[in-house]
Parts: sequence; structure tokens; C-alpha cells
Amino acid sequence: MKKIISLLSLIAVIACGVCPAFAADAPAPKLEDRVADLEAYVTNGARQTNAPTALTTSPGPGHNAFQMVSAALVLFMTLPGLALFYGGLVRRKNVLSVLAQCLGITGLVAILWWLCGYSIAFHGGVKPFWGGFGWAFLNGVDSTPNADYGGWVSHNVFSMYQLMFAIITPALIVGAIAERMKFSAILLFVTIWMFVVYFPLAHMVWGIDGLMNGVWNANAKIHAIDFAGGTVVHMSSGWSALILCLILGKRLGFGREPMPPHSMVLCMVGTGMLWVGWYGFNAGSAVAADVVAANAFMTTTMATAVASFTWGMIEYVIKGKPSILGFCSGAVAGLVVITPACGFVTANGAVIIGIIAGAVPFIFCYKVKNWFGYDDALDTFGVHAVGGTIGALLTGVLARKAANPNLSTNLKDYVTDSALQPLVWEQLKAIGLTLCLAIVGTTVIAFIVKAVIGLRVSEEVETVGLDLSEHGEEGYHSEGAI
Amino acid sequence: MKKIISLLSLIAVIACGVCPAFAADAPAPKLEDRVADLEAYVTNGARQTNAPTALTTSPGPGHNAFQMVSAALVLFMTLPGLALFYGGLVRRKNVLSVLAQCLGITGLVAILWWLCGYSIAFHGGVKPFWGGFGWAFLNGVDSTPNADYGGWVSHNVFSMYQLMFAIITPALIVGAIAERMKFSAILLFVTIWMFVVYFPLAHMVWGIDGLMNGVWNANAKIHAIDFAGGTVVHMSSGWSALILCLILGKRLGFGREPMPPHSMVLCMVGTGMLWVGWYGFNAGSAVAADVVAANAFMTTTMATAVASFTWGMIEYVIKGKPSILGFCSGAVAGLVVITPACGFVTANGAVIIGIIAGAVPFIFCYKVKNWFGYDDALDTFGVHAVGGTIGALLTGVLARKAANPNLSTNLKDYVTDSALQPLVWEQLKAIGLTLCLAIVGTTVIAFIVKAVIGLRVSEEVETVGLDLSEHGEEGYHSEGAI
Amino acid sequence: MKKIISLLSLIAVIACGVCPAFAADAPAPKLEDRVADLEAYVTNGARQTNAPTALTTSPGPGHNAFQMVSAALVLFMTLPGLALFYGGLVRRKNVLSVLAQCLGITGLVAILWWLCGYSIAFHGGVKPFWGGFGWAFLNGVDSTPNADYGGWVSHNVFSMYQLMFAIITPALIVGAIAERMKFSAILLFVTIWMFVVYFPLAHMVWGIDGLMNGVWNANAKIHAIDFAGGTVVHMSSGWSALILCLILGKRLGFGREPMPPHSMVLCMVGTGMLWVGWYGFNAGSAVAADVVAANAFMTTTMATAVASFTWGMIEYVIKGKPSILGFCSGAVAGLVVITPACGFVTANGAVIIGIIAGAVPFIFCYKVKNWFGYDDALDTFGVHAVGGTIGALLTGVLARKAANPNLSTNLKDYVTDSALQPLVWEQLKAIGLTLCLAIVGTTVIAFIVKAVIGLRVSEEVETVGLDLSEHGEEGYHSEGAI
Amino acid sequence: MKKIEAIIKPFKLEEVKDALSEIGVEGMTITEVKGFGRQKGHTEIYRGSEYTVDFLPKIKVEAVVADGRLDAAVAAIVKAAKTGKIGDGKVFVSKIDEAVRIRTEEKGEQAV
Amino acid sequence: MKKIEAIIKPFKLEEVKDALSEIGVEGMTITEVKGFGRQKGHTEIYRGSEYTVDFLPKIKVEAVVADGRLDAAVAAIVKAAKTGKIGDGKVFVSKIDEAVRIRTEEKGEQAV
Amino acid sequence: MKKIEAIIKPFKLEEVKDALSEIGVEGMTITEVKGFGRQKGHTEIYRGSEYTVDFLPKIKVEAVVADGRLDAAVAAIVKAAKTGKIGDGKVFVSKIDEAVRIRTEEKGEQAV
Ligand SMILES: Nc1ncnc2c1ncn2[C@@H]1O[C@H](COP(=O)(O)OP(=O)(O)O)[C@@H](O)[C@H]1O
Ligand SMILES: Nc1ncnc2c1ncn2[C@@H]1O[C@H](COP(=O)(O)OP(=O)(O)O)[C@@H](O)[C@H]1O
Ligand SMILES: Nc1ncnc2c1ncn2[C@@H]1O[C@H](COP(=O)(O)OP(=O)(O)O)[C@@H](O)[C@H]1O
Repeated sequence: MKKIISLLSLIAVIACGVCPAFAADAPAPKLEDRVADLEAYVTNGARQTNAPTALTTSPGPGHNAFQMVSAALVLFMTLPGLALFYGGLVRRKNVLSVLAQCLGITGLVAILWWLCGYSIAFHGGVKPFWGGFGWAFLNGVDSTPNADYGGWVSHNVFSMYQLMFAIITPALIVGAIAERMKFSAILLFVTIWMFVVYFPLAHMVWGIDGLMNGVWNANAKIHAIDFAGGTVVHMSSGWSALILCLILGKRLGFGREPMPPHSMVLCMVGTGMLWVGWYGFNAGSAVAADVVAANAFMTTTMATAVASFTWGMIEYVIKGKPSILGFCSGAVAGLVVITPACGFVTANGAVIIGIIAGAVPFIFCYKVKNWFGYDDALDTFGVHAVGGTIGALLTGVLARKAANPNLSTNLKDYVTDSALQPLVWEQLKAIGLTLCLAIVGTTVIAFIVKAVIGLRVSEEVETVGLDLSEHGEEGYHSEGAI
Repeated sequence: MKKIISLLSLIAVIACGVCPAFAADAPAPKLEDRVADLEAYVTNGARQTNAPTALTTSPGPGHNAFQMVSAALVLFMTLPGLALFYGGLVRRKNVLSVLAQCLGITGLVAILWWLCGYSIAFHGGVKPFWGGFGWAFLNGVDSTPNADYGGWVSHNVFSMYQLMFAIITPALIVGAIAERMKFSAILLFVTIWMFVVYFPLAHMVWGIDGLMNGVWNANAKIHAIDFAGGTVVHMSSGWSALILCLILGKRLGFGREPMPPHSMVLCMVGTGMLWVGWYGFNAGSAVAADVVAANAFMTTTMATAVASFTWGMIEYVIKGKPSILGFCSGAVAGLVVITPACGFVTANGAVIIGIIAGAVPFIFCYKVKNWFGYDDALDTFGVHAVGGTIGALLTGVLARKAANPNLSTNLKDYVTDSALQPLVWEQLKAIGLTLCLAIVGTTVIAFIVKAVIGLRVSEEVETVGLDLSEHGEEGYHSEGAI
Repeated sequence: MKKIISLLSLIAVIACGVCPAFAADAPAPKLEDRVADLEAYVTNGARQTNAPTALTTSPGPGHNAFQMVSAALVLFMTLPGLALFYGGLVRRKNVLSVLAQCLGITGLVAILWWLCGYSIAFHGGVKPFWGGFGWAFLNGVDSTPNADYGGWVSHNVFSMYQLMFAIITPALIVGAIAERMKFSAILLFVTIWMFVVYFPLAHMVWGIDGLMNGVWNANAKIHAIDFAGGTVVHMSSGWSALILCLILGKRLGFGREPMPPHSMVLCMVGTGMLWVGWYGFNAGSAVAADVVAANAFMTTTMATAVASFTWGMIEYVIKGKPSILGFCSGAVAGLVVITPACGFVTANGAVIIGIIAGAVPFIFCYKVKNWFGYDDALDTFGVHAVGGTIGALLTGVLARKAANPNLSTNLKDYVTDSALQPLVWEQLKAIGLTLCLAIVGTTVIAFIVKAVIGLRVSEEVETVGLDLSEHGEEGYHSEGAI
Repeated sequence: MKKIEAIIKPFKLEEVKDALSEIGVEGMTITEVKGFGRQKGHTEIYRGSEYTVDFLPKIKVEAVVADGRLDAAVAAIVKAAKTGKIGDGKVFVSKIDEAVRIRTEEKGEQAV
Repeated sequence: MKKIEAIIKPFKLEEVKDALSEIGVEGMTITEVKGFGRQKGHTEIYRGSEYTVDFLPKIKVEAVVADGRLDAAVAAIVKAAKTGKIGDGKVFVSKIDEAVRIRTEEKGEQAV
Repeated sequence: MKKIEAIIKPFKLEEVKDALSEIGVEGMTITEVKGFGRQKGHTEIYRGSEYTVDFLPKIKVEAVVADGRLDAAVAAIVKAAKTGKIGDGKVFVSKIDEAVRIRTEEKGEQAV
């Protein structure tokens, strides 16, 4: 890595029309070098290494601004986006429990992140699947950019940006186990799960020396790519959700009693917020407001819109009635599937992804779920696991050099711009590994939690509703006592 | 991250034929030129043309970041902003239909945009009212800026930004025909309407060689100005809405049965989101985070706040009760009226616009509508058509060189900083042309759709509510089956 | 687009008298100077003063973009954030009144701001507690940056950003007097309050020559610091709220009738929006996307998450049921307490603040309020006054040079990086002064308003609900007339 | 006195109310109810999980009237509420032993 | 047994409930209803389209009591619900032939 | 004819409905009500201000049946609604003098 950097910056400097004899220790930086750094900021390139300039330790305003806004947008996805999307889909008596789970997870994960989560996930130089404790308590994580993750974005901003990912991932699991899992059990489960599944996976995929970081780690064992978290976020949460809901069992009266969403309006509001926030999630993953982010913005928009429309139209044809939930599910599915691909595919690739994203998860939510009869309450598996898996695969198929210059370096032999390029095989390896980690990890953790404090609320609590029993509040009150 | 982009962008430059002068052996650009390009980025100016530099094909981070965020904000206006604003105003049994219409239009228009919509609207060099198919399937629309529309913003970002405008415009029409129009009819109507009215109009007003693009097209037939879409977005949708609701006819029981908004709370939430998102709409229309955007931000804020307060106070005086709907309507009216003007007027101009925006649409919604008795369900005409028209006119009256340097070039003879400057007359021409196009276009399309699949749902469907009949869902469910 | 701006800005430079040295025939600025200005932009530093360059009067895109987005985010905190947070906590019959109060205050304050509010608060050179009328009607407040408040942010953007603060502050007061105060009385009270309390306080704390502006004003009488408004926003509103609710008296049936929140869902949605918007409030207060903003972003995130979790867990331990309102209140408390500190403390400092923020306001809302029995309907005092006061104090204790370079200039003798550094004492002075101003000011104004038009609605109005009686609307309608 | 309980279609409420007022019935109490009967409900499908809503929204109108007024009132309701379509609803009549107007404590027929 | 149906103003519910409990009526059922009577409703205007709400929110309290308790219960309700202002509501009494407590299948007076 | 009013636990509605349909009761009207009785409510605390909800959500099922059907119907309801836990609810029976089907103006037993 390091030698690549120096090499590249050397070339860059030369290319920039500056052919200086490398002055060992010049007192003041030469104008050429100062201009080179300024240009590096604009193009999100590497700084020159001849002499330190005013920019050497400074973040770049445009990129820093974009990253902070992106981080805020990703938080917006969880609070209140996801909370509403899920909250609207449960029954009235359980709406608050979903909100509480999202809020509780947010606080919990933030604390773990500060303790050592960020360090385990992103600190380099320890193991390809474990970052160690070098940045525990966010020590040394200040406003100076860390070139490994964003040459022009403050390191602390990057860490907060990644925290938002760490928050929404376990929050997604909530969808599968809604309306019946103990609040305490969720907190305990998530705590262990973050250490066993999320932090290691994040390190493998995004850590600078990560096992599966194909783009930046030349020595990666698996040369896979995942732009914004198809494996780390959606597959991990989705597959874990399936396992957990199987171990947890069905909701009382599942299949017998009707369990309609108590507010499709909230659900749709949440969808809109998810979509908007997802731009921070996808484009923001470029860690710069550069050409890559721009491409991710376009592909995210196209894939999502197409998937939403596709799902709706399939319903129109099959049921004669395009449902709001259909349009919303399609949009979310589109966002999920494009997530790993957004920074690597073209607009047309995005449209293809959109069509597939609107069709395949549809089948899982409408048919597969009923065949097998598992109670994936809010379709976390059907949308996130299935979507994330397809996405990881399609990324392998549709990644193109034209869409992202970074595919022409470490991966030039894997991305050959053809449907069956070697990258596909690498992606399959990554999918397999992620799948195993999520499934095995969750199974073990779930049984541990079950043994220690139990997973499920009592029948009575479930009948009365989690809001009153677990949180002592009701979602809605009309006038007076009644 | 992306450490090697600077190098790559150079390679790109070398590779691409755009600059044969800069062959592999071409001399490196002079420092002066490199600095000039850097300055051009900061001031959102034009790049120097002596020699290509690292910045020649690069977007500028600050501007690019602002544009991506602005695009997300404009999407936020529709999903969930407008959906809630309208959804709250309809009856409970129709709330989902409004959401479905917004979602359906979003998907549909995005696909049309990708097909050829963007190309027709913005590709230059074909006709002053039709951009042709040069950019069909977004071919050639990549992350490199297109100087015609934003010298420092990625072209694909600009196209997605404009897509959000193309989405919200037909969505605005929904307000006038709510609670009674067939979902299928809406989709068909919008499809045709985009080609007949929106794409051509957008090209005429914003296309680099557009018929009415007074600011940038020196050869424009009509030297009109429209900063963020008073004619293209609000007049076109508003007037089309009026025609469509006339052809469609009134809702069953209109005038007899009460049809109160089912949730003023949702309506207000939508208003807040519209306001916030509108900053992306107005300031973002500068296609740069520059002095023009800054001015637009200020004028948008002042006009909206003043209009909201004015409308509320008028009600206070007249009815003795300032209503939430009043404050909300005033805010939206203010946003609509300032839209074409925001980049061209001063703070004081904005205040004047705010007062007028709070008063005139008020009269239309409270009095005119009742005189004529048309059923503009959610006042799309009263607010958007009326507001857009006033706005276009006031822009002519209040545009000042001091507010925007770009008024001192092609338009220097039209903007004389006086109330009756020649620009007013040009604006009237633009208003007339827009009006005709919208009215004639909509009339024809409406009758075609009526003939092909019919416009209106059956009486029974209308009585039961569109949610159940057209989408098979209900907006809200309480516990159990009941 | 804007091809000619660079040219124009140069013309502007030539035109403007600020630089006589640079006459029409002056030599072009030296390359060194041009590069220095470019570097100053990236590092948010001061421009060189040898010779005017293209950047001399230009805002910096990255910083300007960040400021505009931040301003929009702060507006989002009020509309709809705070409106929902408060609106959800009141009874169904009063929800609209809260929304109307937020909307009304927004319009009113914006107009005052334009008239002379901004000038009184931020114009320098008059008095340490009063800015005078130099910028009345926003005259002279254009897109050129004002170095006193943001060297690279357009002055008009800064003024709009600050307007959003001026809007939310009085809106916070609404929480304490909800469900019983006359709409007219609120408008009148706020009008006077802005002139007596807010504008002067803002000037004292943030005005370039402000009495308590320790960071930037070397001659400040009180060398206190308040990054984003612990004293100006939260203490002033919180303490005023307490006084006002005492003078106003309790709600009818307070203590007897149950007054549960009518929608905890809305309350939580509002909380999420507040949190997201608060990044604009805190990080945005750096008036640049620089290292300080980055640090503020991190501390805000940590403190809020920790406080939310702490409050929830305290409830878990004490009541056995962590409530949604608990998590939400904790988050808001965390945001309030970190507000004055965010730009001055480290990540670990933020965590400490988070724990205290989750515990102390909890005690005030659960115990103190009941002991004294005042009817602080939605806990504006318990959260904002208490939180703001603790925050101001903790800022003194935890401010560290490492966190913010600006603490090493005017304040180097006050910030000694120890818990009992001299700064603490300065903070106490600032707290005392703010407290007096808020309490005395509010008392006087309240009695004036009471005498002139009366503060409180009639018993009947209160029983029926403010929505119908004061605004003639109902929050929610089900089908038909019933 | 007699109590009339009418289960009607929601959108007929206004007409029924007017009809009753016309014949001088000044008071009534309305309740939102759900009805189950011959008129069949509908099916909703949410992401594949389908279920039927058998209960349709109806309005229950209760009016206590003096015996003399009974027939006129019933006739008025039936006339106003009728669409001829299935699901129009029912009118039930039962006996009321006593009525009190809380405000005045008047009893019997003058209370209603 | 007798059934007491009282239509009262919503904010009087707590008091009525307490009054009944005091005299030993342990059970009752409450319904949110809308009332139409002498007390007139209000007008709402939404962007010019004005309409009147004739129906005011009321609470219906139903309690089935043993004949012996009837008068005491009615008196208690009237006392508690009274404000003297128009719209206080009504109390209606009718006969109940049979009552069953589902849990125990007890019948008659011991069921209530 | 007789009117059966049953106050049941909400989640028992489906079963009660089916039970009645089985024995041929084709029509019924459902109301969301709140109940007060032996089964005690719960307490909610919002930021320290605590209050008790005495009223529990219940469902009221009203069915008018021919005298002959009465006992079967009551038995069916009791059987279906019973959990044995406190709060199961009550069944009340009263007399209906007349019934009219609005659609057809049929009167008496064939109307129900
Ligand atoms: N036996 C009954 N007891 C109580 N309510 C009934 C009874 N039969 C019908 N209803 C009410 O009348 C409504 C209409 O009855 P239904 O059989 O659907 O149509 P119709 O009135 O035309 O026969 C039902 O939805 C229900 O609310
Ligand atoms: N004849 C009636 N039958 C049923 N309910 C009635 C009748 N008359 C009045 N009510 C109910 O009593 C409420 C109060 O009656 P109203 O005439 O408004 O005042 P008052 O009870 O003081 O005469 C009404 O809103 C309505 O709900
Ligand atoms: N006397 C009564 N009159 C009307 N409704 C009653 C009466 N007693 C009980 N109820 C209703 O029956 C419900 C159940 O009664 P409760 O005493 O709680 O349990 P149980 O039915 O097991 O005795 C109550 O919530 C209330 O709605």
C-alpha cells in the first residue's frame, strides 16, 4: 500500500508538470507543491510528499462538509426513518416497542463504538479480520484526516459516519423479530452480535488491511468489493434476522389472527426518509464529494426508482391493485440491492439492478415466506438478506472500470468488463463467508441469550402488547382517560 | 481513499480527445493556469483554456457536495413532503391513494427521464424547444461536469437533480384531482404530459439553447428568466391541474358533504419538509454553492416566512382564527412565488414578494374558488398556478443587477433596475406561452386518456374510498379485525 | 453556467473601495498571494492582505455549502422537528395549537430579524450588549463573507443561519406554557422578549464586540464561551419558560385529570428530526466545514447517544420499564447540554457530558417538578434550562486546548486544561448574567402582556381545546361528519 | 318512551339526521360501529399475508322518542337511510322505562 | 335488573365513575359517542370550504344494576355529571332480562 | 326478539363471531368500548407525571335474535369468549319490540 502511495504521488507530481529535484529538507514548501496539494483537494487525490504545506494536515471543506451531512443523513435513516418504516407495519399495540428498540440500539452501539468498536472495525495492522484496540475510546481519532479512509475528511467525522452504519445494521434485524422479543434480550443479543459478527465483518470488508477489501488491500485474500455495505450491512443483518426469527418462533396467532400494519402512512413516511437518507449511505461511502460519489448518487436514484415501480407494477398485474406497501418495499429493495454496487456500476447497470431488485424480493415476500411459513414479521429477510445477496452478486457481474477508476488498480485483473469476469467468483466467496459468519454467529448468540435471560416475552405480554408491558406507554391516546 | 484519482483524471484527460493540444508529450500547464483553475473552482468561474490541468475534467467538491445534497432535498420535498402535505388534506379513506400517486409518479418519471426525458429537456443544439435524443439512456452523462449547466458539478449529479424537479411537477397536479381519479389514468396522463408539456417547457426555459432562456442564451427569442421553476414547475402543473379537475368534475357530495382534512398534523409536517427541501430546490438551482445560491437562500427564507405570517394574520383579522392550514398554505405560497425570483431579487424584494404571496393566493383559495365552484380539491391551482404566475411576473418587476451578476450580461438591456424594466414584458410573453402550452396540452391529453381508459373511478369506489378499492389497503388499522 | 463570475468578481474587487491599493492600473496579485488565499479557503484561515485576488470577496464553496445546509437543518429542527416533539406530548385537542405557535413564531421572528433583529444581535461597534441598526432591513448583508463571523461563508447565509436560532429559541418556550396560553399573547410576548432578552443576549455572547464573547473579543468583560448557544438559546428559553409558566398558572385539572401525550409516535419522530437537525446547529456553529466543525460533530453524536441511553437505563432500573419518552428526553437533554461545549471538548469529555445530561434533567423532570408542583407542561425547564445551565458549567470544566485551537489565543490564560481552570469562573458569571436577564426580563414582559391583552384562554376554551377555539380546526378527522 | 337504534351506512348520516330533525326529533346519539351481515367485507394483502375484513364501517344512531313519535321517526329513518343496496342496515326499537335530563333533572318525556 | 345509559360530557367521566364506584357499582362500560341536541356544534373553515360540525363529543356510560340500586345510581350520575350548562346529557333506563358473567357463567344479579 | 349485548376481550372477537355464524346468527354490530370492572387497569408514567388507566379496551357485540335462538346464541358467546381469567366480560339480554330491515322494510323476525 504505502509504496503504491509514494509511487502514485510521485507520478502525480510529475504529471502535474512539476519536475523538482526532491529537496530533502526545504524550509518553506515550493509553490508547485502548494498548488499540487490544492489540486489534490479538488480532485480528492493524494497530497504531494516533497514538503509539508498548509494543507498537509487539513481536511478539505467540500469533502468534509459532504461527509458530515452524509453522516447526519444515515442517522436520519434510523431515527426516525427505519423506526417509522417498521413502526407503521406493526400493530398499534407494539408501535412504541419498535421505536424503543431503534433508540436503545442507537445508544448502545454508540457506546460500544466509542469503547473499542471503531478500533476493532477500522484500525489497521493487526489482523485481516480484527483491528485491535489502537483506537479504543476514540483515542487519536481527531479532526486530522486519515489517508487510509479519506484523505480529505476529518478522521473523527469518518468514525462517526461509520458509527451510523453500525447503528442501522442491528436495527434492521428488529424487523424480523418484532412484536415478540424481550427488550432486554435484544440489547444483550445486539451487544454480543456486534463483537462477533459486525465489527469483524466490517474490518474484513472495509478495513485497510481487510481480508475481503479488494479495492484498497492488494494483499486481500478475497478480492471482493462492497461499496456501501451489501454484505456488511444487509446480508449480515438479513441472514441473522432469519435465524433469530426461526429460533424465536412465530407471533401468537400468526396465520390465524389478522396482523395488518397499523399505519401504512407512517410506513410510507419512513420509506421516503430511508430513500433520502440513503444518499448519505451510498454516495457518502465515497468519503469525498468526488466523481465516485457522483456516480453512486445517480445509480442509487435510478435503481431505487425502477425497483419501486417494478414491484408496484408486478402487483398491479398480479393482484390488479398496486399497493403502497408494494411501492415502498420495492424502493427499499432497490436501495438494498444497489448498495454494494452503487459506486461500481453505470446508469444502465443500475436500471438492470432496479428491475431485478423489484422482482426477486417480491417473490420471497409473497411466496417463499408462505411456503416455508417462517414469521419474518416485517420481511427483513425477504428484503435485506435476499436483496443484499443478490446485490453482492450483481456487483460482481455489473462492475465496470468506466464507472470507477479505482477498479483499474488492484482489481484490474478481476474486472474485465464482462458479465462473467473473475470478480464474480470473488464476490461468491465473500457472500459465502458473510453467510456463514452471520448464520453461525447468530445461532450461537441466540441460544446463549435464550439460556441467560430468555428471548421471548410471555403470552400475556404479547397479547396486551409490548408498548404497555415493556415500556409502560401507549402509542396513541385520545382525549381524557378513555 | 481514491488516492490515485488525480493521476487517473490526468490519464483521462490525456486519453480523451477533447484536448489534442495536450498530447502525451505536451508541455505541463503553467502554474498561473493551474492557480487560475483553482480560483475558478472557488468562485465558480470558467476554467482557463490555455492548457488542461488536473482540474480540467474534475468536479469541484464544494459545489458537487451542495448539488448532491440539494438533489436529495428536492426528492425529500416529494417523498414524503408533498405526499404528507396532500395526504393530510384528503379524507382518511383516500390518504393512501395520494401517497401511491406520489410514489408511482416518482418511479414512472425516473424511467422516462432515463429513457430520453433528460435528453429532450437539456441536450442542446437541436431545437429551441426540443433537446433531441443525444443523451438518451443517460449515455455520455457521467461524472465530468458539463459547463453548460454547472462547470463544477458532475453532469450525472445535475441530471439527477433535474430529475427531482421532473418528479415533483406532475406530483403537484395530484392535489387538484385527488380523491376521484383512476390510478391508471394518472399514470397514463403523466406519461403523455411529460412529453407534451414538461420536457419541452424545461428545454425552452433552462436548455442552453432554450427559446426562453434569457440568462444564458443570447439568441433566446424570449429573454425571460425563471430561476428555479416558476413557469416550468408551478405554472405548468398548476394550470394543468385546473384544466384536469374541470374535465374530471367534482368529487361526489362536493359542497354537500363535509370533506375536512383527515389530519392537519400530517399536512403541517409535510409543509415543514417542503420548506426545508425547497432550499435544495431554490438555492440548489444556482448549480453551485456560490454567491447566487447564497442570495437565493436568503430570499427564499424571507419570502416564505413573510408569506406564511401574512396569510395567517389575514385569517386572524377576517375570521378571528389563524388556522394551521393558513400558515401552511402561506408558507407554500411564499415558496412558490419566490421560486422564479429567488436568484434575482434582493432581501427587500423578497419581503415584498412574501406579502403578495400571502395575500393573492389566499383570495383565490377562499373566494374565487367558491365563486366559480370548481373542485380544486387541495388548491393546486389556487396556490401553484396563481402563485407561479404572480411569481413569474414579480420576477420581471423586482429582478435587480445587484442581486445577481448574471443579469448584467445577456440581459443588461432588459434589467434596468426599475419596476417597469423591459424584462417585465419578456416575462409576460413567457407566462403567455407557458399558459397556452399547459392548457392546450392538458385538455388534449385529458380527453385522449378519457377516451382510452377513462379518467374517473366509479361512484362506488369513490364512496368506499380509493385506498381500499384501488390499492387494497387501509391507511390506519386499530387492534384486531375491527 | 456562471461562466463570467470570476471575471465579475474581479470587477467587483476593482469596483469596491475596500482595496485602494488595487486601483484599475494596479499590478495583478502575485502567485504566492493567490495561492495563499486558496490555502486560506481550504484551512478556513484568513486571507492574505498584500493584494486582492479573485478570492478576496468570494465565499468558499465547501464552507458556504455546509452553512446553507446547516441553516436548513436548524429550520428542520423547528419545522417540523420541535413542533412534532411538543405536538405529540400534548393532548389531542391541543396538538394544532402547538404547531400554530411554532409556525407563528417562525414568521414573526423572521420579520423582526429582517427589520433590525439581526443588526441588533450581530452588528459591531456600538455597545457590548447592543449592535445597533447598521444592518437594519438586512442592508449591506449580501453574499460577500463578513470576516467577523465567517471568512468563507456568505454574510447573508450567516444571517439566515442565525435567524434559525432566533426562531427556535422562543419556540422552545412554548413547551412550558402549552395547552393554556392565548395565541395572541404568545405573539406579543415573543415580540417583546426578542428585543429585551434574545437580541441583546445573542450580541453579548456572539457579537464580535460582545460582552461575553471570550473567544473572539479580547476586550470581553466576561471571558466566557458558548459554542452553539447553551446560554443564548437553552438557558434563556428554559428559564423564561419557567417564569412564564409560573405566572400563567397550571392547566385546568392538572394533577387530577390524566394528561397523557396524545401520540408518543409523533414525539419520537420529532426527536429524531431534532437530533439530525442539531448537527446543523452544533457543527454548523463553526461557520465552516473545518476541524472545529468536525470535532463538534463527533462530540454531539457521542453526548446525545450516551445521554439517551443513560436516561433510558435509569428508568429501566428504577421503573423496570425504559420508556420511549425516556430515550427521547435523554437524547434532547444530551443535545442541549453538549450545545455550548461541542466545539471545545474532546470525545471523552462528550461521553462524561452525556452521562450527566442523562441523569440530572431526569431528576428534575421526575422529582423536582413534582416537589414544587409547577406545571412545566412539556419540561422546557427541566430539559432546556437545567440542561443549558449544566452545559454552560461543564463547558468551563471540560474545555481543552486540544479540542479547539481558538482556545489558545484570547483565552490561553483561562483554559489551562484542568477541571478548575479560570474559565469555570467566567462561565459562572455568564450563567448568572443570563439567568438574571431571562428571569427579570420575562417577569416584566409577562405582566405587561397580562395587563394589555391577558395571558390565558378562558376555562371553556381550555376545556374544549385550543385547536377548535383558537384556530378553528381539529387535528384529526375520521370519515364523514362524525 | 321508546329507544330507536338504527344501524346505517356512514355516508347516510347527514340525511338521517336531517330527516329526524324535520319531524322534530331534537336529540340523538351517534356511534361509530362495525357491522357484520349479509353485505360481505373485503380482502387485504400485505406483502403476501392476506386476510379478510368481515366488518364494515357503519353508524349507529340512537334516539329516544315519545311513544307517539315512534312510527314517524322510524319511517323517517328508513326513508332517509335507504339505498336499496345490501348493507343498508336495520332499525331496532325497544322500551325505555325512564329518562332524565341531567342539566334540569326533568324526568320522562320532557327530558328527551 | 336495569340498564342505565348515561350520555355525559367527556371531561365528567372521571367524576361519574368515582360517584358510581362509591355507591358500589363495580362495573360499567364506556363508549365514545357523538351527540346531537340543543347544544349546538361549531363551524370549521378549511381554505374557504366551510362546514359545521353538529355532533359534539360525548361519553356514553352503560351500567347494568340490580333494581334496588337503580335510583341511587341514577342520582349519583346526575349529581356528578351536572354542570348546569346546556349539553350536560341524559340518563336512560331500560330493563335487562338476563345477565351472564362469561368467566363464571353466573347468571342474574350476581353477574353484574 | 331479543337483543344480546356481549362485552368481551378484544382478541376474542373472531372466535365469538365464528361461533355465532355457526349457529346461524348472520348479523351483528360491533363497537370498540372501554370497560371498568374487577379487572384492574394499569399505570403509565410520563416524565414523572403518573396516572392510572382504569378503563380497559373491550369489544361490545350486539346481536338481535329471534326468541327461539336466544339461549343457543348466549351459550355460543359465553363458550367462545371465555378464558376463565378475570375480565372476560358479560352478556346482557333485553327485549326488542320491533326490528326493520331498511333495504326491504321487512319487519319483525325476518328483518334480523
Ligand atoms: N341481527 C343483527 N343484530 C345487530 N345488528 C345487525 C343484525 N343484522 C344486521 N345488523 C347490522 O346491520 C348491518 C347491515 O346488515 P346486512 O345484513 O349487511 O344488510 P341488510 O341490512 O341489507 O340486510 C350489518 O352490518 C350489522 O351492523
Ligand atoms: N332523544 C335523545 N336520544 C338520544 N340521545 C339524546 C337525546 N337527546 C339528547 N341526547 C344526547 O344528550 C346530549 C345532550 O343533549 P342536549 O340537548 O345537547 O343538552 P341537554 O342534555 O342539556 O338538553 C346530546 O348531545 C345527545 O348525545
Ligand atoms: N354492571 C356492568 N354494567 C355494564 N358493563 C359491565 C358491568 N360489569 C362489568 N361490565 C363490563 O364487563 C367487563 C368485564 O368485567 P370485570 O368485572 O372486569 O371482569 P368479569 O367479567 O370477569 O367479572 C368490564 O370491563 C365492563 O366493560
